Parts: sequence; C-alpha cells; structure tokens
Amino acid sequence: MFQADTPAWIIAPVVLPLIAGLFCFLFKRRIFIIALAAALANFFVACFLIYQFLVFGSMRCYIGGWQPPLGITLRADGPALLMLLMTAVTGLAVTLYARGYFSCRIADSERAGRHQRQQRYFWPLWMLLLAGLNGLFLSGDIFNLYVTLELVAISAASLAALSGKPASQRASFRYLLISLLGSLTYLLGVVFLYRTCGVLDLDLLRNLSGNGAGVRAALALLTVGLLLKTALVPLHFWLPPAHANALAPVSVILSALVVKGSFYLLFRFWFELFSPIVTQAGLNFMGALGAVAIIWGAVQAIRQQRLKLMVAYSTVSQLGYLFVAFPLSRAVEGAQVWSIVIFIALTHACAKSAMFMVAGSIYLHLGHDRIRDLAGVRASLPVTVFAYGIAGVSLMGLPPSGAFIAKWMLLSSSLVSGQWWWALVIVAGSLLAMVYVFRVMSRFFVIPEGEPLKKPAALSPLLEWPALILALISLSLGLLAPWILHILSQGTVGLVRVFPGGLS
Amino acid sequence: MKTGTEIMGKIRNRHKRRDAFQLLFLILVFFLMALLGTIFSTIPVNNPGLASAVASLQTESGVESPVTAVLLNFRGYDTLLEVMVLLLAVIGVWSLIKAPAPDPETEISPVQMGVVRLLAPVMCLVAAYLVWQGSHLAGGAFQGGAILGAAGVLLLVSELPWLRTVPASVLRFGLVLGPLCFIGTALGCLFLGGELLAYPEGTAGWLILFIETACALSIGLTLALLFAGGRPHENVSRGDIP
Amino acid sequence: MTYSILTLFDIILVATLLWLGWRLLSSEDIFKAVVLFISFGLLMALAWVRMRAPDVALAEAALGAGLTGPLFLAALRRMNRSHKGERRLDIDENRDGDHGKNSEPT
Amino acid sequence: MITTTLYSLTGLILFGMGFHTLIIHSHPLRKILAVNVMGTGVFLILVATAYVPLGQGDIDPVPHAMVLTGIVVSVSVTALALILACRVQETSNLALLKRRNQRKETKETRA
Amino acid sequence: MNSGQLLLIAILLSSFIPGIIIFCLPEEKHRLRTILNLCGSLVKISLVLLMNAGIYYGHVFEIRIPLIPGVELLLNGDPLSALFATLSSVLWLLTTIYAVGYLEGSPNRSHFFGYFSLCVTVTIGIALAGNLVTFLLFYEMLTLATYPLVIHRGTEKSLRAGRNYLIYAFSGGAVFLVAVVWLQAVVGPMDFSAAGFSPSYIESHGSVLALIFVLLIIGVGVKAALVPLHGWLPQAMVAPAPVSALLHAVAVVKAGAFGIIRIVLDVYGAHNLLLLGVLPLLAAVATFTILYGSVRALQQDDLKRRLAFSTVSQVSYIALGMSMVDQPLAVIGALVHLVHQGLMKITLFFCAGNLAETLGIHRISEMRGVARRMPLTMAAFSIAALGMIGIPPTVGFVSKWYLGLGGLAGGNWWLLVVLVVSSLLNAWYFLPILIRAWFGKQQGPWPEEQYVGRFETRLMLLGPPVITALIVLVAGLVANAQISPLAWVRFIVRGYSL
Repeated sequence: MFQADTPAWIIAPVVLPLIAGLFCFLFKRRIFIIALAAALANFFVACFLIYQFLVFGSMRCYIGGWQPPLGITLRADGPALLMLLMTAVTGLAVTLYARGYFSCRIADSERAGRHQRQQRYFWPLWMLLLAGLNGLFLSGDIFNLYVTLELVAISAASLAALSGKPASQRASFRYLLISLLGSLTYLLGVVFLYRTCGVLDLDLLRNLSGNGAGVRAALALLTVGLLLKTALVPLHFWLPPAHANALAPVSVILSALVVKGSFYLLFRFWFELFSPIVTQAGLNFMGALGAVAIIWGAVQAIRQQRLKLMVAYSTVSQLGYLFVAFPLSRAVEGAQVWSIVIFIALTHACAKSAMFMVAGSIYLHLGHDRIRDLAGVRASLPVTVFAYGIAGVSLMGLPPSGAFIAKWMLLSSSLVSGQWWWALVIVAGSLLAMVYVFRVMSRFFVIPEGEPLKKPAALSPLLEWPALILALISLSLGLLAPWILHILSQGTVGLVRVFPGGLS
Repeated sequence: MKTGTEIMGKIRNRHKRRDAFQLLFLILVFFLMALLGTIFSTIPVNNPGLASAVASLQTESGVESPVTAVLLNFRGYDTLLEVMVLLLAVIGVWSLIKAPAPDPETEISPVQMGVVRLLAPVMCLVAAYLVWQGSHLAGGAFQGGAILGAAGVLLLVSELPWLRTVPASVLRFGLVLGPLCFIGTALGCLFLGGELLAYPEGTAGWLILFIETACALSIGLTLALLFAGGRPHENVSRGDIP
Repeated sequence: MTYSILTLFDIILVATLLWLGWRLLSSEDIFKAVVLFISFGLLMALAWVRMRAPDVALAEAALGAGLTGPLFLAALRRMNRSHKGERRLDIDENRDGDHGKNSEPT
Repeated sequence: MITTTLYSLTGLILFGMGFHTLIIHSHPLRKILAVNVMGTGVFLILVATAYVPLGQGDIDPVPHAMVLTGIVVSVSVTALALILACRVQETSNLALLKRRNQRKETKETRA
Repeated sequence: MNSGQLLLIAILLSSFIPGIIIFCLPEEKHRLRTILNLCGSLVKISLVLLMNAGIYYGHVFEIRIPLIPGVELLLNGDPLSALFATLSSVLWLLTTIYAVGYLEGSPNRSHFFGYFSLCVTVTIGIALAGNLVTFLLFYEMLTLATYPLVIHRGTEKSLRAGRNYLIYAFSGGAVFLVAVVWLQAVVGPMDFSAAGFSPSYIESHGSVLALIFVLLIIGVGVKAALVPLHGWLPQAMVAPAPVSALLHAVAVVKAGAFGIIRIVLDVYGAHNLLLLGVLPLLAAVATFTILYGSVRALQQDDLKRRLAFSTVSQVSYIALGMSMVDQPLAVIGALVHLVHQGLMKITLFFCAGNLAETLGIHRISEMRGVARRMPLTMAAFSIAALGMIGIPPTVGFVSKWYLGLGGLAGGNWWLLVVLVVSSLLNAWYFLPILIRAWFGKQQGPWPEEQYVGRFETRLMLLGPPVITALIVLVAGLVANAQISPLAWVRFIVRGYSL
C-alpha cells in the first residue's frame, strides 16, 4: 500500500505533528514523550522524503485525489525539502532543549506551578506550530498558504506570550496584531490574484498570471504582507522585544524557524510565481532594504546591553542577507539564487538556535543575561561557551560555515556583475557581526575577581549539548555544500548545474 | 506661571505634530486605496473562476450543497487546518490566563433563567438542523457550531453552577473530538484508498456528516470556552470538587 | 450594465455599512463602538445574502455578530474590572500562589 | 457587474478604514475592532468577486468557502487577541499598583 | 584514499585530536595533558619528516574536497609547504615544553593547551593549503584559535589587545576574502602552481589584477605586520611568553609572510608580476617596514615590545626578498629567512619569558648584570641577537647574504643600502642589551625573584631556548650541508625555474 514512491508520504510532516499536538493537549502525563516521538518521526520522515526525492524526483500529492484547479496540492521539491529538513533538525534540538529547560525551571521550587503550566501549554503549541510550518513549506495552494500562515502566527504569538512577563505579553500582542495585518494584506493579494486568474494553485497561477496591473498589485500586497511577518527593516520593530522576552526555547523557535517560513514564501513568489513580472528595480529595492537591515541590525546588536536582545537584533541583521540575495540573483547565474538563500537560511537557523539556547542556559545559570557580567561562565559552562563561539563564527560567515558559501556566492556575483556596493555591505555586515559576537565572547574570558559567592549547580546536558550540536552543524554546512547543491539542482528547473568533479 | 504656559505650548505643539502626521497618513491611505481600487476595477474579468469545475464534480462529492462540497471534500485540507486554528486559539487563551471566577454578586433573575431554559434546547436543535441540512442547503459544521457556541455563551452568562464543575479533562476531550475525528477519517481514507481525505466511493456523504457533527460539537465548545476566557480550574478536573 | 431597483438597495446598504464602519472606528466610547460593531455584523449578514452567499450570511450572523460581539463585551468588562484596582491585585497574587500548591505532576 | 464593483470598492474602503484606525489609534480593543473591519472588507471583496446575478449562472462556491474559513479564523484570532489585551492590561496595572504600593510603603516608613 | 592522503590527514589530526581531548580533560590532570601534548608533537614531527622525504622523492600528496562549483578545499604537500610545516611542528614541540614549564600553577590550563594545539593544527593547515580558498579557511581559523591565547590572562588590558587583534585580523581577512573572490571571478578557479595564471589575463584585466594583488597583500599583510597594518602586534605582547613566541615565530606573523610568498610565487607567478609592475610597491612597503620597525624598536624600554618591533622589521625581509622574485638568490634569501627568523625570534622570546618568569625583569633598564645570574639564558639570547644583526656564522648572516647577492645580481644596489642600514639599526638596539647584561653591574635586588634552585631557572624553561640557540648556530655553520634549511630552500627554488 505504501511504496517508497507513494506521494502520500508528503503529508506525514503535517499530520504527525498535528496528531501529536492534539494528544499533547489532551493528555497530562508523558507529554514530552509524545512530542519527542513526533519530532523524531518528523526528522526521519524529512530524511525519507529527501531520499524519495533523490530517487524518484519531485513529488506531488493531490489531497483527496482532487487535482488542481479544484483540489489542494502538496509538493516536495528541493528548496521545500531542505527547509523541511532544517525545521526537523532544529525542531528536534529545540524539543530536547525545551525538556531540559523546563525541568531546570521546575526544579526551582519557588514558581514550580507556573513553570509546569508553561510546559504543559508549550508542547501542544509547539507541535501545532511545527505542523503549520511544515504545511507552509509543502503547500502548493495560495489560499492554503494563508491558513498555514495563520496557524503559524497564532501559535507563535501564544508561545511568545507564554513566559507571562508583562513585557513579553505586550510584545506578543503587538506581534499578533502585526501578523494579523500581514495575513490580511496577504489575503487581499490572494483576492486580487483570484480575481485575475480564477485559480489558487501555484503551478496554474504561474502559467496564467501574465503581466497585468492586477498581478502587480497582488505581488505588492503579498510582498508587504509577508515582509511584515519576516521583519525586514523598517518593519522589524516588533521582532526584538518579542524574541528577547520569550522563554528561551520559544525564542529559538521564533527566531530560527518562524521568520524563515514567511521569507520562504516571499522568495518563492518573487522567483518562481511572479518571476516574469519582477523588475530589476524591485529587486534592487528589496536589496537596499536588506542592506539597511544588515547594517542597522548589527549596529543595534552592538549597542545592546542584554545578551538575548543582542541575539534578537542579530536576527534582524541576518535577515538582511536573505534580501541582499534578491538583486544579485539575476546578476550572473540565476541558477545560484536558491542556493544562496538556502545556505543563509540553514546556517542562520542552526546558529541562531544555538545562540538563543546559549543565552537561555546562561540566563538559567546566572539569573541574568547582562553582557557586562558574564565573567566566569566559561569555567562553569564550557560546552555552552564553546557552542556560542562556534555559532558566532558561523553567523560571521567564516569558512567552512554555510554562510561562508552564501557569502562567497554573493560576493562573486556582485563583483562579476559590477555591483560592488553589495559586496561592501556584505563585508561590512560580517565585520560588524564580528564586533557583536566577540563583544560577548571576550566577556566569557574575563577571569572573575575573587571566588563566586555560591557555585551554581551544573546544568543538565539537555541544555548544553543540543546547542553545541546545532552550532557544529551550522559550521560544517559548508562541507555539506555539494550534497545540498545536489538536492537543489535535482528538481528545480533552471537550477541544474553540472558539477565539475562529479558527485556520485 | 511662565513654565506652565511653556508646557502647555509644548503639549499643543506635540498635538499639532501628531495631527499633521495623522492627516498625512490619512492621505497616504486614501491614495493607496484609490490606487488599489482603480487597479481592481480595471482587472479584466475573463476567467470563469472555479464554478464550472465545482459543478462538474458536484455529483462525486457526495453532498448537494456546493459550499459544503468545497469545504469538506475538495478543499477539506483547508478546513482541517482551520479547525486546528480554532483549537489553537483555545490553547493560546488557556495558556495565558485563568477563567475569571464567577461574580458572586450578580443575581440571575428568574425571567432570564426561564428564557435560558427555553432557548438553550431550541438552539441545540437548530444547530443539529443546520448541520443536517448542510449537505444540501446553506449550513454546516461552522454554522451549527456557532449556534451551539451561542447556546454555550447563554449558559455561561446565566452562571449556571454546574458549568463550573465540568471536569477540565472532559472539556479537553470535547475540544479535541472534532479535529481528532477529522484527522482520523482523513487517515482512514489514506489507509483504505491511498489518498488523504479521499472518501471511498459512496461513503462520502455519510463521512462528511460524521465529520461535520463531530466538528460542530467541538466548534461549539471551542467558541463557548473562548467566551469563558481562560483555562478551567484544573483541580476540579481531578475530581476533588471544593 | 443594468441598473435596477436592486442597485438602489445596494447603494443604501453600502452607504449604511460604510457609515457604521466609520462610526464604530471613530467613536470615542469603546462600548458604543462594540455595539455598533454588532449591528455592523448583522448588516453584513444582509449584504452576504444579497451577494447570494447564504452560508456566509449564516456564519456571519452567528459568529461575527453573535459571538464576536459578546467576546468584545466580555473583554471590555474584564478590562474595566481590572481598572478598579486593589481588590484584583489580591486575587491575582493569590492565583499564582494557589496554583503553585496545586501544581499537577507531568 | 455594477454590484460587484460597488461591493468590492466598499470592501476596499473598509479595509483602508480599518488599516488607518489600526495604525492611528492606541486602544487595544479599537485595534482589534479595526482588524475585524479590515477582515470583513477583504471578505466582502472576495464574495463580490464571485457574485453572479440571479439567473445568469452558478455562483462560484470556492470564494464562499474561503470566506467561511476566513471568518472562523478571524473569530479565533480575535478571541485570542482580546484575552491577550486583557492580560496585558491586567499585568501592567498590577505592576503599576505594585509600584504605587511600594511608594506608599516607603513614604510611610519615612514618616 | 591513498597513503599520501592518509598522511596529510594524520598530520592534521596529530595535533587536533590531542587538542580536543585536552579540552575535555579536567583541569588538574597535568601529567596526562603534558604527555598528550608531547606525544602529539613528536608524532607530528615524524609524520612531517616522512612527508618531506616523500616530497623529495616526488610523491604526490593531495586531498581535494569540492564544496561548490569552483570552490574546493585542497590540501597539497609541496616543497614550500614542507618547509613551513617542518618549521612549525619543530618549534611547536619546543614551545609546548616551554609553555608547560611557564604556566605551571596558573589557571585555565586545559583551555590554554587546547587552543594551543588547535593553533598548530591550523598553522599546518596553512602550510598545506593548496589553493587560496583553503588558505583563507585556515587563515581565518588561525585568528580564532589565537584569540583566546592572546586574552588568556583575562585582564582588561589583554581584552583590549585582543579586541584590536581581532579587528585587524578580521578586517584583513575580509579584504582577503574579497580579493580571493574577485581573483576567481577574473581568472577562474586555480590552485597554487609555479606558473601562476595565464599571462593572457594581464592584457585584458591588467589594472584589476594589480588591484587584486594589492588587496591580497593587504589581507596577508595584516598578519605579516607590514606597516601600517602592524598596530596589533606590539599590543599583543600582553599575552604569556609562549603565546608571543607562537605569534611571532611559529604561527601568525609567519602565516602572513608565508601568504606573501604563496601569492607572489604560486598565485601570480614571477612572470605575471613583472608584467603587472606592482613589485616596486611591495619593495617600498617592505623597506619602509624594515626601517620603521627598527627605529621604533630603538625607542622601547620594555623588552618584549622591543622584540615585537624587531619582528615587524625582520619579517619584512621576507617581503623584500619576494619583491625581487625574478632573482633566485633573493628568493632563496627570503625563503630561508622564514625559517631563520623563526628560530632566532623564538629564542629571544623564550629568553625574555625566562627573565620575566624567573626574576620579574620586563624592562631593558632592569637587565644590568643579569648574565651573571642567568648565563645560559643570556648566552642563548646573545647568539640569537647576533644572528638578528647578521653576524656570521649565525643563520641571520646566511639570509642577509643571499638577499644581498640577489639584490646585486638584479642590479638593485639600494637593497644593499637597506640591508646595511637595517643591520646597523639592529646592532644599535640589540648590542646595548647585550653589553648591559654581560658587563653591567647588578644594582639592587631583582624586581621579583621567584625561582631559586639548582639551575638558573626551571629546566623546562631553560631547555628550549638553549636548543634553539644551538640550532641557530649549527644551521648557520652547516648551511651548505646536504640537510639544512638552506638546502631545502634551494630544492624549492629549483622547482620554480626562475
């Protein structure tokens, strides 16, 4: 019934977390086991789907057996599968980390009840968010994408408010309103598209959309809606407070995964669905916003006094790189465009999760995250500090991280096409990243004066090792580059590039 | 005295600046909407939409109402996720806050009680009817669920004492029932027919009704609990009623 | 384009809708705004019927007016109650502590 | 045709009005109301697009289904946002009161 | 995977694995850590020597790891990399012994030795890099691995020095990255090879290629401490003495100088550079750096700072020699100076560290009569200092001799002037130290005498400088023998058919 080439496997990454989310909500005990099982299954399914994709090619699953234009199609191509894998890997690490995090907080008896309650609601929300994200990456229907966007937005906003601090709730309220505004703008764009083309399926839309004013207006609306959710400067104002005030595992999820979801859609629209009507001016505009984001976010990150806020502003800065890829995509070899974005996204997902995990662990350990007072952490949390260093190196884009590969491609295409100003921005951005990463790093090396008053207990390995492993993955992504390129070049038309050395 | 007038002046200035900003923004929004309106009205409408596609497959869908066919058959996946969104809202609300304790001072007048006693069963009936007629007329799980939810709101407003003693686990089960039945059916179809949500031939009508009934119950409960505005008192759920 | 008596009806309906929308968004009093919102929802249901969308009309009447309105009112009441101050403070503090004692095992 | 245009423009105006209010006004409930009005505007455009006068053919049911989905989503989001707004107000009031009480206490101790 | 590839991997792992294990070791396992370190470095030396033999007999050592089209990691053992690898691995052994003695009883040693091992791994990586991408990879990693060593003391002063070091090094790295990408964009992917890229590009992209050359030199010049990019080096003196030795003689500055050699010989090639006409620029920068470093060294009273400026000056001999790449004798002088300067400078730093650790002497003014208290240390110091001045029969003389010959052969008489002036300056700042130490009279007690024992200081501190000083002498005496740095350099230069 289920052969290796059955397209129905595609729905597993959506359905498994959904069911897990339902059970996590229903049951009281062993929630973690359910969530862990789902995260593990999700990871294996993602791996299997990639295997399936490599063997049998791009898959399409018509839900209910109804073909487009009526039915909804799920499709698994290279970029979608890589995003899926990114989510699965990060998600697995977050699941483990969250377990350690909540156990550690519950062990502190003063507020055990509140922390237990947070844990109780964290798991179903996280599982449903995971399902929503997977659905987003796989969906091939523009209205279904709206529903998944809402699924992601609601669960993300609830997660952001989970910590119960007034600041986090204010930030979460603002986040909810912003993502609602984004969703509605997106929906208006969908209405424009439906009015023009009369179909909702992405593949059909690509053929039908043409070059009318309606399609342009739809693209503008979809873009604005998704930009709000992606937090590109100047629409980034909601992100730092929401990400910095949430619980540590939630910050990881929001920063590493949620913003990627809307960006992924945006990129799909600009380079697949609407590529005929996208103009160089539009691409340059997006690139300019990205350049401003890189510099502005990094400068803000340098100015922060708290570790979590610093990491959050670094997200603002790193998202800029994704947009600088826009104008360079067409510059030389249009084929490279997905690979640049995918490398940045994958590296950032792993490295940023590791960083937020580190920030959370340090917060648990010290009771604060003031950058000035981080002395002595190195002695008590060596693994965590090591993870921070490696994640920081990946964010700076030093070789052999995935970001280095992306930076290489960006620089190369900007220099070849003579748009050297992007190269300047990229180099300046990575130098600024060096400043904010090492501003914290150097504090770790300060040897504290006198003995600390009480030696805090060591943290559980669940809090330290997932961060290190993610950081190592992000650093070694550059070495996995041929494999990633192979996946990207397999199905996407126009991405086929002959690899000189041969891959098999 | 002088400082006082200065402060007043500053406040007025700030007001002026804000007013200017508001005006500017108003003009901006106006122009944006005018632009969108112009574009929208100039879109040439030469596509048939999906009406003909739906009409041609209507007989295969197992129901007569086209909207229900789209909702629960052609685009059932959307509806599945949407039911999840509803559930998610409840989880989100529960994670935020406890349901407010009943206000002991409010007295329910006997007239209101009477109205509630009368209305609630009628509304349940209407809801059941709406779900039933959803297969061929307007109506369906959402409408039925909404009426059920309204009945729940009515009960909540009238502060019936037994409402507070409903165990949280029952509520959780009720909330999950609809989505679970939906996913269960979808998966069942997957295992029997090889496609998610592809109802086996001839059973579509009944399966849709089954899903709609379960979903209507859950949606009604969801809406009522959203109105209740917070998580239930969990200690009740363990049976030790105070 | 054909103009009929229905067009007149449309124009009246649309004008009322816009007027209600404007009033509810700009009225000083939030409570009034919520009441206006409920009537706006009911009128929308009428518009849906006019658009030959009875399903949507039913849903709008039940959900948009019948449930969203009470939700707003409940939230308004809750907010006003929290304004009153001192008494709520004690309750809220008890809440957390109370929950700490009855914490459920996981 | 005229009906479609009329209602879609109304929807667009509602969307714009809601957007304007969302940005300008600061009260959380007003913001949520504004989002609801915006949503209604979008739904109105969508349904108006599908409108066909009586006797001139079948109505396209897909936009109706989309609007139904949208309404349900917007109700659930509204509920969540309302509770969040209440919670924000409660906690910030709480912080305010605590600060006020502390100030009172310090005054008393000083006295 | 053939035996050559296995050998390359084993060379890298022989310090990497001990490093990782040392990170995980608890702080108090000193003996195990020392054993691991020493075993690692001995294994590494023997493997490197094995590779040298293989290279001499024409074996091919090459590992290619493709990343993306046009970008691949390439490890390649050629005679030039053998030279640098041998230098680093031998000096690492000595520095490790010295560091074990130096850091006895200080905190955070497992981190220190962990980063120490990583640092050497990365340096060997630089030596073995077969193309610019690989070089860049290890070059950036070198910054990362040395940073914790520079700020090891954890004081505000060391943090400041570390910050400056990072800013200089990563800015240089960024410029280097841009240059590498640009070069690849112009001439396509290329490995290090004697020929360089095809001269046909010079006609089409002459000015761009010249600009890229300047950017590349700036990129590596930061680590090679070419003036005005040398600012970090004197500040980094706050680090412990073994780290200074490592920075100056084994890893960082040497990596920069090695990078200049690679760029000139293997990326551009002598022929292309003569066509481009950028060599006089390099010569000017190198000359200025030599003179400026010497003059600044004169002004320093702090011993380590004087040595640091001396490094700035001395390393630029390599750049100066490379700027006359058409003269084989000058190239020989430059290449052999890579080794010789390392030997001499590490001796000087070991000795300075000994003075500071044993007697608390940090300033030259405090050194009166110190030779009577620590005769062996000061003897080693004197040999190295005389070598720096270029007095035969030390190795310093050999380098300067070849550089001078190369200059004369090319008709560059100004080179002789530079050599003479800089040697005079060297003498001017080294001889007073020697005179003060040997013939001065001790005035009052030593600032902070910490060690009183059978020898003048701990054996682990005394051994390494004495050994390196002996090598300085012996290698100078037997420079013409079958096995000597000079012989190997001649072997290298033969391969370039200049």
